[in-house]
Amino acid sequence: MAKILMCGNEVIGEAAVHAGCTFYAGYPITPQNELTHYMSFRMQEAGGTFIQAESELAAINLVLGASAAGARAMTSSSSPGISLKQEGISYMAACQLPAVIVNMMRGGPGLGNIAPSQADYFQATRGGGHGDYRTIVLAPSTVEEAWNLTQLAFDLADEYRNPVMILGDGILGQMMEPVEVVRRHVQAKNAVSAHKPWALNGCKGRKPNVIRSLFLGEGELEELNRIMQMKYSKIKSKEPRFESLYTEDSDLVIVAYGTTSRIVRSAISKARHEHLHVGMFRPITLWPFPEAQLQKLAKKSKAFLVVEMSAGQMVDDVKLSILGQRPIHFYGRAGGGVPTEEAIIEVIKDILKPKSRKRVYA
Amino acid sequence: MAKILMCGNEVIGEAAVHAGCTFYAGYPITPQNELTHYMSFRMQEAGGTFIQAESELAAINLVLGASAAGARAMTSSSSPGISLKQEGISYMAACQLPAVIVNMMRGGPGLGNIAPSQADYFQATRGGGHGDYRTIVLAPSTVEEAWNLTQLAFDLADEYRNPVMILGDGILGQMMEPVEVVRRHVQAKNAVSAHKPWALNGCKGRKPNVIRSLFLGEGELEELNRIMQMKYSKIKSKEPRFESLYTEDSDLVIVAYGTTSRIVRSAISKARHEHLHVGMFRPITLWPFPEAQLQKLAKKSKAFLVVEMSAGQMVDDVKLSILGQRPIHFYGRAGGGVPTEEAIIEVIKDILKPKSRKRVYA
Amino acid sequence: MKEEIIFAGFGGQGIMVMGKVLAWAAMKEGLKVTWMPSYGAEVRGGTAHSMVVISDEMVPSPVVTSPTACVVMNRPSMDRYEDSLAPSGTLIVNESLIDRQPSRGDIDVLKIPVTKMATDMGNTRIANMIALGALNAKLKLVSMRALVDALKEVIPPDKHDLLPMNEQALKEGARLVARQ
Amino acid sequence: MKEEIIFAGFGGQGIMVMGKVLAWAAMKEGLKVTWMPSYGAEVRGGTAHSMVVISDEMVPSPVVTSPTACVVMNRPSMDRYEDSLAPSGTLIVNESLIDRQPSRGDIDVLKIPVTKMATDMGNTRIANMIALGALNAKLKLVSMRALVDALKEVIPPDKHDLLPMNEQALKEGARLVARQ
Amino acid sequence: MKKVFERPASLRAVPTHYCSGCGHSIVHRLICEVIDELGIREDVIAVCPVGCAVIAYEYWDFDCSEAPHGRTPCVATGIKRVHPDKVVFSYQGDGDLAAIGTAEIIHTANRGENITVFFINNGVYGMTNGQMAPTTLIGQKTSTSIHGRDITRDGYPMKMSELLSQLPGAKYIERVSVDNPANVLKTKAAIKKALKHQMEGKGFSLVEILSPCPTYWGLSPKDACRRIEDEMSKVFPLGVIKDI
Amino acid sequence: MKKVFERPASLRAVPTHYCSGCGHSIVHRLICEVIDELGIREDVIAVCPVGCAVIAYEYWDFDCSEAPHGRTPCVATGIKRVHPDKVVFSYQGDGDLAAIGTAEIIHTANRGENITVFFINNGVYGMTNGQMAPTTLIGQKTSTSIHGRDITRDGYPMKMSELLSQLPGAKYIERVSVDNPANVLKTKAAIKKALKHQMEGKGFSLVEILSPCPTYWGLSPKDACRRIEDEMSKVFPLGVIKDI
Amino acid sequence: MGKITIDRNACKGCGLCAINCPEKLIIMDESMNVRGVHPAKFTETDPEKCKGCKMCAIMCPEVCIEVYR
Amino acid sequence: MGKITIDRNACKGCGLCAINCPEKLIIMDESMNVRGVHPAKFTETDPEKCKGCKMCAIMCPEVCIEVYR
Ligand SMILES: Cc1ncc(C[n+]2csc(CCOP(=O)(O)OP(=O)(O)O)c2C)c(N)n1
Ligand SMILES: Cc1ncc(C[n+]2csc(CCOP(=O)(O)OP(=O)(O)O)c2C)c(N)n1
Ligand code: SF4
Ligand code: SF4
Ligand code: SF4
Ligand code: SF4
Ligand code: SF4
Ligand code: SF4
Ligand SMILES: [Mg+2]
Ligand SMILES: [Mg+2]
Repeated sequence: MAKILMCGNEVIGEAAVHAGCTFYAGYPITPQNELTHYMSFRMQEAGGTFIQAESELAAINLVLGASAAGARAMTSSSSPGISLKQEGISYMAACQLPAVIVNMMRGGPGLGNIAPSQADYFQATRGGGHGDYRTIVLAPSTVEEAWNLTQLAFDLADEYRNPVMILGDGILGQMMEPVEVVRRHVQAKNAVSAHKPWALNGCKGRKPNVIRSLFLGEGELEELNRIMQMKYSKIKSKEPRFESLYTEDSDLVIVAYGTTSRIVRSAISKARHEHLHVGMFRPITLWPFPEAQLQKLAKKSKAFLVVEMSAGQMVDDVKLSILGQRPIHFYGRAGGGVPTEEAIIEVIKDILKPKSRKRVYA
Repeated sequence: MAKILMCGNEVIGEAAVHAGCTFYAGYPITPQNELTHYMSFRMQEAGGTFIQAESELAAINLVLGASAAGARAMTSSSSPGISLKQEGISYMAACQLPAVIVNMMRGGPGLGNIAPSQADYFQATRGGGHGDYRTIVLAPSTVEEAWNLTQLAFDLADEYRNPVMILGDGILGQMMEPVEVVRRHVQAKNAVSAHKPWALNGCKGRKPNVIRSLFLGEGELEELNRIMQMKYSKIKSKEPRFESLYTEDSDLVIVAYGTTSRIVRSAISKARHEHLHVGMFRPITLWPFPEAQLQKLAKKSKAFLVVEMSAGQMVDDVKLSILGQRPIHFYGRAGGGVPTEEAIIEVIKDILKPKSRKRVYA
Repeated sequence: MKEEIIFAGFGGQGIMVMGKVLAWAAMKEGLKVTWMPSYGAEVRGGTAHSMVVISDEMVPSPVVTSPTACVVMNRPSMDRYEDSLAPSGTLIVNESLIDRQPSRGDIDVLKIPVTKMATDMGNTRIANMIALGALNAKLKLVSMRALVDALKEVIPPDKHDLLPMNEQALKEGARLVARQ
Repeated sequence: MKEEIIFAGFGGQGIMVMGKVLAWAAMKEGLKVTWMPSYGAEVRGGTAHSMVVISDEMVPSPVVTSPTACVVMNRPSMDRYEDSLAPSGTLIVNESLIDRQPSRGDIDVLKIPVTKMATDMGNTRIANMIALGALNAKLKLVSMRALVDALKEVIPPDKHDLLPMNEQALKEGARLVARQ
Repeated sequence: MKKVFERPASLRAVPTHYCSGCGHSIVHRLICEVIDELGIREDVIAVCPVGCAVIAYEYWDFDCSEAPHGRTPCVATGIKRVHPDKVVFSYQGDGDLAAIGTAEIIHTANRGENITVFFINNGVYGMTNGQMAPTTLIGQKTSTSIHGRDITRDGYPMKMSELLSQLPGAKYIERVSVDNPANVLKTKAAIKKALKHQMEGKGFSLVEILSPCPTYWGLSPKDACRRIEDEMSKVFPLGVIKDI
Repeated sequence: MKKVFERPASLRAVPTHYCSGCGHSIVHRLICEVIDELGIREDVIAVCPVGCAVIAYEYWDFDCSEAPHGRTPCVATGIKRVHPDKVVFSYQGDGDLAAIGTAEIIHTANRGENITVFFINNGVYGMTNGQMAPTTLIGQKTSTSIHGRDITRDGYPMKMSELLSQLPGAKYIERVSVDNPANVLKTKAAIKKALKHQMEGKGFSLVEILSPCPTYWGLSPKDACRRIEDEMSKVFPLGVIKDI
Repeated sequence: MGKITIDRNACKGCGLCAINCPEKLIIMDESMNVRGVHPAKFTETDPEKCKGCKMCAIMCPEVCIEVYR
Repeated sequence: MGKITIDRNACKGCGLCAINCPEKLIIMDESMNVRGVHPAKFTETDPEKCKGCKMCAIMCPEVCIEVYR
């Protein structure tokens, strides 16, 4: 297959089709519109359902219904719209329903702007909704990775019966990059897999199924939570994904994900030319955060630097991994600012050669 | 003033009136209904506005409008309803609008149940909505404290022009306890204070005011975020509140808030009778978390135990405060379970006298 | 001193009021107290209960799981709460509506036909106060005066014509215990 | 090798297409490439731009803040991007619509009346391809063959009758540079 | 003698949690009677609301889903689009449908989704202790309108069926009640008609049922039924509102 | 000669961000003309929508608030209840009012809030690149209906003014358009009537304005105006819908 | 000619059967059932009047009435 | 008797003034303004035909027309 040039939003849509997604509901919002546009015709071509919902609330609950019915289902939005989906996400997690939710983050808070941002990290990784639940969060850094992680997202969602979030930003969504895409042209009309015995499709030959999250009986909800926490423990041990770059011989390890990691990667390659021993640890799953894997690096490297397009959110997870063993620095830009290579290199120098200048990042 | 017996929900309502709240909008949900009921007549008596909104979304945005107009305004709900308010809260934070939001948490996730819970801690302290914002979070543990903290909430909201959340649960809300309440009977019709020069009340004699969170100009949104982060730094240094109990001579410090802290307090008093050196650190502000104050205790005590009605959320903040200096144990019940004194005492013993039994809490 | 009491029965039997009157009375006597309504499992119907904790120290949790005393006004309440009663706890049983005998031997049981007594006194609704009067006399929690004062706080002003009848019921309950 | 190029002009001038054709061509020649449309400040109207980064290493950010080359198709674009151009960068100016002279002295300026040329060739819409042809020739980015191939990918099949004209425009642009 | 009336097979033989004289129970039974008569128990998927009927799945012996409060028709739509051959209905209270779920029911009807909605109008929020609903009558006392619903503060009782009938996507809408045997039988007929309508692929159908909530009307079951006849059906007239 | 037409004082002399021929700009000006004529600039508080008109506050020289998408009437209500003596209006697109904000506009109207709503119906989501709106015409091509709006999938164009007019709380509702000078003048008259209506305390008023979006209709401004006359106003007839 | 049976302990005592029986054959029992309510009771005096018309059962929210004819 | 002025550089060239002038006194200029559009231009040939009827200004979205009479 030859590569083609495609933007991240559309690639996610095509990857979803490829993964057997037969239901998409969404409400327009920049910078994820290309995905909604794409699905508006592609779902029909693929024999699935596209609904332009009246709101994000409607969209997530349409997806809840489709998922309850056994379909692979997806919705997408950007920051403010994702905030509106929080109740629905909490319900889906509690009902143990799979689904893929795409958040192409934009500058916030409030209406903010449509520039790239990573300030919904807390919301995505800690559960912006109510109650003790988590969503698996995948953070692609290239269009090609978006192709792969979207398919993975559907598999993980089904495997764990839990919503999975793809977290990107306007750069990932709108940028075109070469990618090898396999277009599948026909999908099964109803992709209710035999291996979803819990799904609702009429109780022929079995006891009725119930999809619910209300548990009023003494201890019942505690039991659901126990089951969910066990699942989450399993995910935490099995599913952390990350990429390391030069972490073997680095005095300073930069932790960055998604779009930011691209810029960090390039800054590092320049810094290495200047003989600065700096490497990168790139979490691919933001939840589960690759805590143990990062923890290991605390032995080797002298310091850590977290670079985010936010006021500092992932920095909590890095601190929780390193637990005071090494200094952790932070450099971020909030509200849609994109860190430049130059600025990152400067920070690297400040940390590794503190004589040259004295600034504190924390 | 003699004490009277009143439930937490109603006390919060009366305290709001006392603090000059003239606008309340809410949508019913257990276990906070007594507050909505109370405000439905009390606001009118006090010359303010009560609106039973068509939804939680409507409620938070009615409050946004009232706050933009300069009024002291409040809304209340419980977990699922608070999830629905996340977009609005993010907007209010970004627009720098004061307001008081009450969350009487219930068992989750999803519809869950109406039993007490503390599983919305992440949502409340990290911003369940999108973007880099925080809400001040106050956690009363008694009805009397609810009376005081509600009034404080309005003051802090105005001082910092930021939403403040009161975080309780069904026990705090529905329990009656003795409290000294001063009923003020008349309120100014329109409580638009002269000291809110940003408020919307017609541009007579001044330039028009605009309440907004959209900033499209190059760097503008970054500047808003800078201002907000400066504000948050100030709050972090000035506003942490907490209570210590026997922390001076404790081998083990239990960290607990709200309802849970009551049970812990009692467990501690029993444990001390058995000569167990155990104390309590009770955060009253959950954000800003009294990190520095807790950090100090790391020198004195050998271990920490976090007790929460959740699968472990505040434990992150405790870890971020102690940063690996001491072992941190966790005991929690999720999904509406309330820890018992006996269970807590058992855990205390397990930690302080590990020979007796070997269980791990982490 | 710490008493953890559950009042239970049908909605309509004045279960909430029973607890509130006791709680107000205890507060007036300077004790620490909490009152808590039903919560949790029930949706609609079924039994209602209210929980009162009275103590000379701050009350940790108003949620009572192992009560020191229990007033059961109907059969389902008895079925539900008998087992949870703490050893040597007190069980006040509304004999009029509960046909079965308590099964535990390690508790103190007081059976009173409160519904019948109330009907005889002219108003079924005051059965709750008879039971409360009895409970209070049995456990010597607060003074009768405090209870009677508390009635005024709990019963809404527009129903204060019912105060004398409720007071009478409290006293009737107390008398019954005294006679035993 | 790394080129960061901004194409800018009015909506309707084919600004997005210009970038996409170059990006496709670069990809076909095995280079790493990103294309990125306008984002950020604009709501409606104003100038549109697209950004292409071509490199032999993985492209860090597709957002170009300091371009190595810039094609400005109208006056507001020139006003906006001239200053951001990297030192000794290349500026392709649509002379037909831009009356002012570039103010910087440290850059390489190429002025071409692409709109007029396109009109002369029979279709104002191909002005973008003339400019692209010139840019490519000037910077020696990709082969003409790759550009022509790329056209087929970017122009939707139902408009493939326009391919020859676009190809001609690319070549015309290239020729112009060669002549200089 | 032959048994001429018994519990429908698809209604489980368990006691309900509903208050004495609550209309929900009657409607639950009617739905099951119709499902049995149509022989579609194995083809039905129901979506239960957040409201007093939240645990209807405890009583109904067929596939059911919960839905977040008010989003009931979205969940039903999601299911129906995945299984167009199944019979999907949502069951919603007036808080669920006419307050928090206003947008959802309107757009579901407008898209002409081929689902059926059973709308239980009892004029209060039963589950959360009897607050005012959009359908509460003027002057009616509830826990958030202790002096009675006041139009200047609280607005007017909303006639959702009439409103929805304006949408071309809505095909069959009827208002019925369960206050006496004749009306109960009409309710059953309407339920049957609506489900058949769906099975014939005719599009969105809704049956609004005026239903007593003795508890939060503060009335005996008998008086609650009388109130439906005397007051409620004056504001919400019974009958077919749309049928095309 | 005397100047007989100039920019109204409350419309700032700055270029707008609107596309060439966009109806938003015309309506902005008309609102300002009316405000100037009524002399209420210092008493007006406007609530701007999320939509192409999101930064209307850059143009309007009076107090303004933003509102989350669709919650515009809630924010306006909050303001009005605090300042009943001010003139408060919300300005909303069809995505804002007829999609995400359906519940809010209906309940605001139903409560009879004494505010005014200017509803810009351009049949698409302008700001987010021209997707289908609830008001998109059947067959109309948009970025999410590239083969044209299909009623079986997407439902029907929603007539919000007609729907809202069913609610007793709504007092004055009129549909106008800005496709030719006569209609522009009628629009101005409707805007004035609505604001006066509010100032007289008469309750909820709404003016729906059919407004060209040449960009996402893929038409020249001239043809866009023609389309309003030829197609749009056939589906959305002009005129007073309610006035009591 | 008809008859009914009432599940005494399932009955919630709403009385809707009683008021809707055209023959007034259902009364509310003086004694309480396990739920603590006065359940409906089929007449003992003139059961033969029952027409098996089902009106009682149709109204019963708790489905505690079975009708024979 | 009237006349109009057009703010040439504010004009977005929509042409709504031109099509709505009853006297057809407005044409679109051949040359572009700073915005790169062909702006509206008041007739130079027969300005006296202008009645000052304001139709042009009423339609102008950009408020770039002033009318005198
Ligand atoms: C998001 C959310 N808001 C509020 C609630 C609380 N709640 C539960 S049921 C209900 C209303 C019930 O009223 P209705 O829909 O009329 O049903 P009924 O109980 O009267 O049958 C409310 C507000 C909730 N569970 N979730
Ligand atoms: C919660 C939320 N959802 C979606 C969006 C994205 N969005 C911005 S404007 C808009 C719709 C605009 O359409 P309309 O209301 O018709 O206004 P127009 O631009 O056409 O005037 C949308 C969906 C948003 N900002 N917030
Ligand atoms: S509260 Fe009302 S609606 Fe709910 S079960 Fe009781 S009677 Fe029925
Ligand atoms: S996109 Fe449409 S509505 Fe938005 S400014 Fe352009 S023409 Fe106006
Ligand atoms: S079947 Fe008819 S006659 Fe017989 S008891 Fe029932 S209602 Fe009365
Ligand atoms: S209708 Fe049913 S529940 Fe009601 S009294 Fe009669 S038998 Fe009992
Ligand atoms: S004022 Fe009237 S006649 Fe004069 S240019 Fe304008 S439209 Fe034409
Ligand atoms: S109407 Fe205004 S903007 Fe449009 S062409 Fe005429 S002067 Fe220019
Ligand atoms: Mg209801
Ligand atoms: Mg629109």
